[in-house]
Order: sequence, then structure tokens, then C-alpha cells
Amino acid sequence: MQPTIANTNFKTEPYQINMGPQHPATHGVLNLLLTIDGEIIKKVEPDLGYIHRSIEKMCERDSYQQIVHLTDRMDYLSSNINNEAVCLAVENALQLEIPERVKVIRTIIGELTRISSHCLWWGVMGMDVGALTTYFYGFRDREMLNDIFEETCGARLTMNYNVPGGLMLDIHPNFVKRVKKFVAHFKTKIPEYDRLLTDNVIFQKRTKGVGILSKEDAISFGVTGPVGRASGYSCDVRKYHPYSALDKVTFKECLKTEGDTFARYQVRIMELWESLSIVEQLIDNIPEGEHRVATNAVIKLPKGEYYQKVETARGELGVYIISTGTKNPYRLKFRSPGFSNLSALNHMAVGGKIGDLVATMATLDLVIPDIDR
Amino acid sequence: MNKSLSILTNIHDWLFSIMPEGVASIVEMVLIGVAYLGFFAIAGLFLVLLERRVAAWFQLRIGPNRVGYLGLLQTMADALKLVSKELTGTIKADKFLYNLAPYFVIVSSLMALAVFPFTKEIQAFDINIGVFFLIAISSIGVIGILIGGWASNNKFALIGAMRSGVQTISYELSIGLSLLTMILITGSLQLSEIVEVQKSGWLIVQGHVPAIIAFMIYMIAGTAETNRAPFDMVEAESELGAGFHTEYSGMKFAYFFLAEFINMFIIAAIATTIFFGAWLSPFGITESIPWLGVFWFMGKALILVFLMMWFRWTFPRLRVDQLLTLEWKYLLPINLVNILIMALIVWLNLTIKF
Amino acid sequence: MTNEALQQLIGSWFPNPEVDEIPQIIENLETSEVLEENVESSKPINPSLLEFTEEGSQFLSILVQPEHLYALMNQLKLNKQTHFDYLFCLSGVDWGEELGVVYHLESTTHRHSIVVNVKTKNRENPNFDSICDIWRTAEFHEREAFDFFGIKFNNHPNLKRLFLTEDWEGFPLRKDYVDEINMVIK
Amino acid sequence: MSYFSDIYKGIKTLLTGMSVTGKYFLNSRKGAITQQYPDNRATLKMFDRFRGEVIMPHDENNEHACTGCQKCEIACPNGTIEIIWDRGIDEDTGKKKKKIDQFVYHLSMCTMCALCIDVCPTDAIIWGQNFENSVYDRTKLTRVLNEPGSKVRAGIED
Repeated sequence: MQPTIANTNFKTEPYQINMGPQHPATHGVLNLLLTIDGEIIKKVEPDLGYIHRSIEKMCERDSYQQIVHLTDRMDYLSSNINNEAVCLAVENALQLEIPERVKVIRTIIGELTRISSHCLWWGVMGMDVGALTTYFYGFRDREMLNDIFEETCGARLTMNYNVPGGLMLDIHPNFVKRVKKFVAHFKTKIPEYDRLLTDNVIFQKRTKGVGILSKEDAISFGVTGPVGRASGYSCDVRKYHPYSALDKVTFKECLKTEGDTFARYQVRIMELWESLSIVEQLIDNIPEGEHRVATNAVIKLPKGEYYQKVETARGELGVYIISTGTKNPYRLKFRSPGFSNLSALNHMAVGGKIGDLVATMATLDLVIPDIDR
Repeated sequence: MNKSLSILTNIHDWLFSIMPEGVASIVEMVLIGVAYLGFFAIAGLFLVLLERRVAAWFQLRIGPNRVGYLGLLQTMADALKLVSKELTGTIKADKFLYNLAPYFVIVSSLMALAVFPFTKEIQAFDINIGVFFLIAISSIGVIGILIGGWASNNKFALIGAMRSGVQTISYELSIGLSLLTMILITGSLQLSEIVEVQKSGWLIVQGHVPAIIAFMIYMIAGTAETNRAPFDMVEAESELGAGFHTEYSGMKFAYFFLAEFINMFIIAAIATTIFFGAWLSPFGITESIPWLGVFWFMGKALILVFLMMWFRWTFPRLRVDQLLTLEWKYLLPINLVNILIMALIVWLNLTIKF
Repeated sequence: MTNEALQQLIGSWFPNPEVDEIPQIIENLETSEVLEENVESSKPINPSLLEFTEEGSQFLSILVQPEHLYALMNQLKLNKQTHFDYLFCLSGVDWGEELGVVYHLESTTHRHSIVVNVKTKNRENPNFDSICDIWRTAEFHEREAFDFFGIKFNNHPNLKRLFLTEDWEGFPLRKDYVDEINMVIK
Repeated sequence: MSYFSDIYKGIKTLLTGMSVTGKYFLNSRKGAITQQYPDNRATLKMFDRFRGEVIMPHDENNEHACTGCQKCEIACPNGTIEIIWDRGIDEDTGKKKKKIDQFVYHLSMCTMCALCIDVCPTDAIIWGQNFENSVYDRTKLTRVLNEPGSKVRAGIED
């Protein structure tokens, strides 16, 4: 028989490629082992640990003051909120009475950190879908925030501004003025973000109906933060377990029900507005008072287990401390939001194309040190 | 004839006077080839610099401003660096094809450069099927990309190359059809004649509405043809790293890179020739000084190049299936209807002529 | 639900057969009507197979035997009254002599939380049932616990090292782990 | 007709996006956010609280405020600070008193967490605003903060 196209055994088979650890879209050293059939993704298997520093083990030998600075290096984009989580856990365990001033300042800086993180995310989101200019616009606005942080805390990224018992230093005299200036500036920039990227027809085509995560799956995967809220899962720790001064402000939880990439994008843009409004409510009403209460030089937590949740820019960060009454924690576990969010990536990306995977990953807003801890 | 341009004729005459005819024409060809090669290299480097400066201005940056006056020598320095770099490659690559691919890409874009009427006199090769030649030549480059992507023995490169194939096959149609729309007015494929026709009004004015639609389609398809954002599926750095040229380094990479920018210029130059009257000045204001035609040609082409850069630094990238949807569901049907309308307009003599 | 009510309800699922005169069989657990009756009867808490404690923690904490872990977890999620559908933390812990896993659960409908502890004395080959088909987030967290504590989870679909390389020796977060080169001990 | 309205809306959003970038393009002269770093050294000033490096200020008599209490050494998470001390005779009281011999600071290990400065009872160490810390030799990052021949300022007690 003559070989013809009809009887030739053309076989197609899925193949594997390594996306990362050096890849522009993985935002750090994350390795995704993709099984793809042409362009269609069959399986995504993350390979982690490229920058694992075992912070949990280091915490077991450090004092509680020292642990705080390690948390800066987990999710470096919401470092102040991470600091706050550990400080709150220690303060609750010691049953310290924290001055109102500290609570308000912590909340303001926490929300500014969230804005800063979302600014970076917005820039990178644009870049991941191919609009390279967004990156610089996002960073321009973030720069103002970094300057505010630098002036008050001394550092731009790894701030270590919180200590158990309050704040390391009082706010800088320029702080209020600068924050107000930023709020006024940023209010004109978010509509510009919308005009440039959100409304863009190509962007909407790229993101709508891509990487869908249902509410049930979101809960089952433990997906929190903007990603969970875009699926209709109301999971804002600031609402359900308010900490610091968050019970004194009014803000609405940004919820969407579509659960696709565009919904996650929109939730983050809405959160920018909400965070701005929280900052506005508090910035004029910083109460006078001490910025710190004295603690023992050596903090010893009473024997027991303590769990503190906070809402970082990525979702719910949990700090789980098991203390045996010594100056070090017996075991300290960070429940990092990125780790749980990443676990849903396979579920969301399968069936999509490589471009969809990149867009989905961009809205998961992964920070690799947060996953690798 | 103006003095400055008669130099070219003088050289031609002098060459033929000092040597036999056969030798003289070969020497002349070589000279022209070298001149175009020089132009090619300088234009490529200049376009890279322009792209970087324009990108910087869009992005609140300053751009390269260190090497030379205002950074004008920046790309020269980059080229020097690329020349001195090691040529790496994968072990199991198909060596012959792997090395061939960059030349394929760069030669095809160089060939296309030959037919452009920079002014009335400066046109290396006034072939009578000019537009057809351009369309044919400009799609050879994709074969180089396919070869390079396949021979690299890298899956990312292969995906990029395959995307490139899909993209070029689709968008060739739109380019061809939109140019064909304009050919209906001129009735000739020869570029010099197309320019002649435009002496009574640029084609985009002559053809009014369908011509503008054809121009928009041409610009979209042309951007796709050169694999530039928002159609840079081939490179798609956030998806494929670098796409088809992942495994190329040094000068071989520079060839791909230069070819991309020259292709961008070629697309703009075709648009200039077909839609905007090539070297013709607006309203014939500088008709008395023919050598200014070069200036007009370059100016028009650079404005179109700037437009493509503006696209690139504003828009997100399309996904590969949306790319095909755009072509087959939007551009192609509109284009076909547009040709009909244009035919009607030409038939009923509704074109605008001055 | 208050912690007392939770304790009463959950405790009734696993009665201690040696103490209780009316042994409740675990197979009955699939039907939740039976359970609701149990609550309504509001009999005093039977000495259960589960140990409850609220001491030293803000959550109600349960200590369960490894063999009952999966049934308990399944019930905690499926039961309408408890409905712990959100596993927000899964931590491996080296308790010194024992190895254990701590599960933090929260219900997104009732907004109550609970902690489930499970421990084993077998340090050579610690073994628990995997719960990753109940909460899918557990798949990664269990791999993490396996990676750092060497705790094996039965029925886990893909139990292998997550952070460390495949050829890593030992389990770093155990208290008896020594690495004289890379670990700085103060 | 949604086919044509889609095209119309699509093109409109694209042009809106281009107007945003186009506006920045036209204002590029004054809007640039680039810091041309080595050129702007003269005007570049760090904030007062900027954490560049730990320094120990000395007054005109070559005296510092460090009593050698070693609280910073204990507070440091990374072993960045090493204090080499011995006991000297206090000139006023004649009693034996702890004094520092060398205050060694390993900048290469410092994470700028500010715990040492926070804990210092005499404000002997503060933040320096120097940020150009890169050197070619790693050993240059190990510094002795107290100047040779310096001593504790009189009256400083922890």
C-alpha cells in the first residue's frame, strides 16, 4: 500500500517545558513544570524552594524582637503588615495594652503598604500581558510611597518599623503632609490606570473568562485575598477579625463573583480606592500619645499556642506561635497567602493557553519569597 | 535636473566610459549594493536608538544619553559589544540551519529595500511588479524565523517559530488585500508609476474612505507582519522568554534584531509609497527641489514608524487565538468588502483628484 | 457555634467505647440527622476518644488519634452544623518525643474556628491519613510537612519533596536535625 | 450590529489608551522620573532616618558614648556586632569599669533592622546616611567603629 497522509501514523504527544526559574513571567525564582499540548496547558506543577531560607527554623532560635525583621523578607511587598502580624501575636500573648496612636499609625502604614504593593502589581500585570509602559507608571506612584516610608521608617522595602509593644520610632513630622499629598496625587492616577489598561479592549479580551476559579474551589484551595474575593468568597480578615484600628474605619469589602482574571484585576483596583479611603479617614485623626509601651528586654511568651491573622496585600497571613515559655518560640509557622494561592494555579490554568497562564499568574500576584519563606 | 542628483548620473556615465559595458554594470551593481548595505546598517542602528528614546519618553524615562552627543552612538556601542560577544548555541542544534537562519531574515529584508523610490532618481530597481515583489520578499523573512526556531532545539524557540508561521500566513492576506485595494486606483504594480499617479493627490486622499480603511488595516497587519507588539507572539517575552531567538547570541542575535527594525521601516516605507505619495511633497510645495524628496520620504516613513512604536508601548499583547480571530473574523471580511467599495468608486470615477 | 457546643457535638461523634454504655458506631456518621438528634438530647459529654482543651490557645483544640483523623475531618467539613470548609493552616510540629500535625479550621458560613491536633510517637515512620481530598489546599501543605518533618500522608496523590531537593537527607525542621555547616546556632 | 459596535468601541478604547501615553510623551521633558545617579550626587540627600550603616559619633575630644554594655550585640539577629572589651580603672572614682576596646561592625552581615540602635541605652551608635557601601574587598566591610585612642565621654552610665 502506498503511504498516504491518511494512513501515516501522525502522533501528537504533550511535551514538558520548564517555565522558570529564570523566566520573565514568574516574578522571581519560581519554576513551573508545564505539560503542554501545542499551546494548550495540560498540567502545571510548581517546583519551589529556590530561595527557601527556612525562616521558620531561624525563628526557633531568635528572640521575638528579632523575628519581626525576618518577616520583612517573606512577602517583601507588604513587609509592614507582616511585621504587624508578629507584633500583634506577641502583644496579644502578653496581653499588652497598645496605645491608640500606635494602632492608627500601624493601620495607615499597612494600607499604604497595600497600595504600594498593588501599584507594583499593576505595573507588572500590564507587563505580563505585554503593555510594558504600565510598569513605569506603577513605579512612579510607588516611588512616592517609598519615600514616605523611607522618611519615617528609614528603609524603603524591609521596614522593620514595628516592634512588640508599638513602633520603633514616632512618625516623622512630614508624614501627614506627605501622605495627604500622595492621596491627592494618586486619586488622579487611578482613573488613568483605568484609561490605559482596564478599559483597553485587548486587555479585556485577554483577561475575561480566563483562569476561572469558582467560590467553592477558592475556599477549598484556601485561596484568600483579592484572588478569593474575586471569586465571591468573602474572606477579608480586616472585616472578620479586625486588628489595629481597622474596626474604627468604614470600608467595604471588594467582592466580585466572576472569579476570572479580569475580576481579580478589578478587585485590586477597587482595593486601591478602599485603601485610600481608609488612609483618608485616619490621617487627620492620629491621636496623640505614646508611640510605644515598654516591654521586657527579653520577651517570654506564656506557655501556649497563639494564632494571629492579618490581611496582607496577597491575602491572609497567619502567624502560628507555639511557646513553651522560653524566650524563643518552640515552633513558629507562617501561613503565607501566596503558598495557598499558588496551589490553585494548576486548577485555574489547565485548558488555557500559555498566554492565559501568564495572565492568571500575574493576577495571583505571587511573591516568591512569600511562598518559599 | 538638479546638480546634486546629476552626480549619480555622472558616476554612471564615468563608469561606463572607463571600462567595458559588462564590467561597468557589475561594478555599478556592487557599488549600489554596498551603498544600500551601508544605509541598511545605519538605518537599523538609528531605528533601534529611536525606538529606545521614544520608549523612554513614553515611559517617563530619559533613555540612552551617555554615549556620544545625546546618546547618538549608543547603538553603535551596542553593536560593537554584540560583535565581540561569544556565539553560543545548543549542542543538539541543527548546525547548518541554525547558522543559516539569521542570514535568511536579514537578506530578505535587505532585498525589499531595493525597490523603494526614495526620490524620482534614487531607486535601485524599478521592477514593473514592484508591489508584488515587496509582498513576496517581505514574507520570506518568516522562513528564517521558522528555521531558526526549529533548528535551535529549544521548545520555547519552537513555539515562537510556529506562532510566527501562523501569524505571517494570516496577515499576509490582509497586507496583500489592502495594497490591492489601492492598486485598483493606480492600475499598475510598478512603484514609480504608483508615485506618478499620486501627483494628482496622494492615494489616501484620492481613495478617501475605503483608502483610510485600507490604511488602518494595512498598519495593523503590518505591525503583525513585523512581529511587533501588540502582535509580538513570536517573542512574547513574558510568555516565551525571547521566543525564536532564545538560543542566538552575539551578532546572530543582532541580525534578527536589526532585521526586525528594518522590517518595521519597510512596512512604513510601503505605506508611504502606496498611501502617502512616496517622495511627493504635500501640495507640491517643494516640487522645484527634487532632492528634497528623500527628506519627504524619510519623514513620512518615520512618522509611520513612530505610530508603530506608539502602538507597541501602549497596548497589551494579544493571545495567539485572538490574533487569528482578529485577522479572519475582522480584518479579512472588512478588507474584501473594502475592495468592492473601492472598485465601485474607481468604476464610478468618484475618486478625489486635484 | 460556641466552643462548648462544638465540643459537645464533635465529642459525640467519637464516643469512647470503654466508657460509654451506648456505643455510637462511627459508620452512623454519614447521616447527619442522627447527629443532630445527639445534640438535641444534650446529654453530658461522654468521655470521648477525642481530647478537648481550650487551655493556652484562643481556639478549641482537639487531640485525635491518627486512625480517626480522616473520619473526623470529613465529618467536620460535611456536617451542616460545623461545616469547617476552610483549612487555613496546616503545620507540622516536632513535639520532642512525638511528631504531630496541627490543622486550623474555620467555617466560612458560621465563622467559628477549631484546631485539630494529631500526634504519633513513631519518629522513624510517622504516618497519617491525607486529607487533601477534603480540602484541596492540604495537598501543598502536606507536601511541605513531609518535606520538613518527614511525616508521610497516606493516599496523597503526589507526596514528594516540595522545597528541598529529592536527595536531601534528613528533615530540617525536626528538633534533632543537625547540619553543622549551614546552621548557625546562637 | 454588535459586530460593528464592537469594532467601534474597541478602537475607541485603544485610542484612549494611546492618548494617555501620548500625553506623557509630549510632557516627557519635565516628567522624567529617572534619577541620573552618579551625576546628581551633589543634590542627592538621604532622609535623616535613612538606614545606611551603623556609625558611632565622636565629639571633638575624641570621645564616644559607648559603655560596652553589649546590649546591641545581644539584640543583633545576625552577629553583626562584636564588642571586644576589657576592664579599665575609672579615673574619677578609681573603681574598675568595663570599657570597649574595639567595637567591630560587620556591614556585610547587617540587615539594617535597627534593633541595636533601638536598644542602645546611651545613643552611642546611630544611623549614618552613607549608602555607597560597595567595595572590592569583602574585608573592608568589617569596620571598627570606635576611633583609635577614643574613650567614653565622662558621665555616661548605662
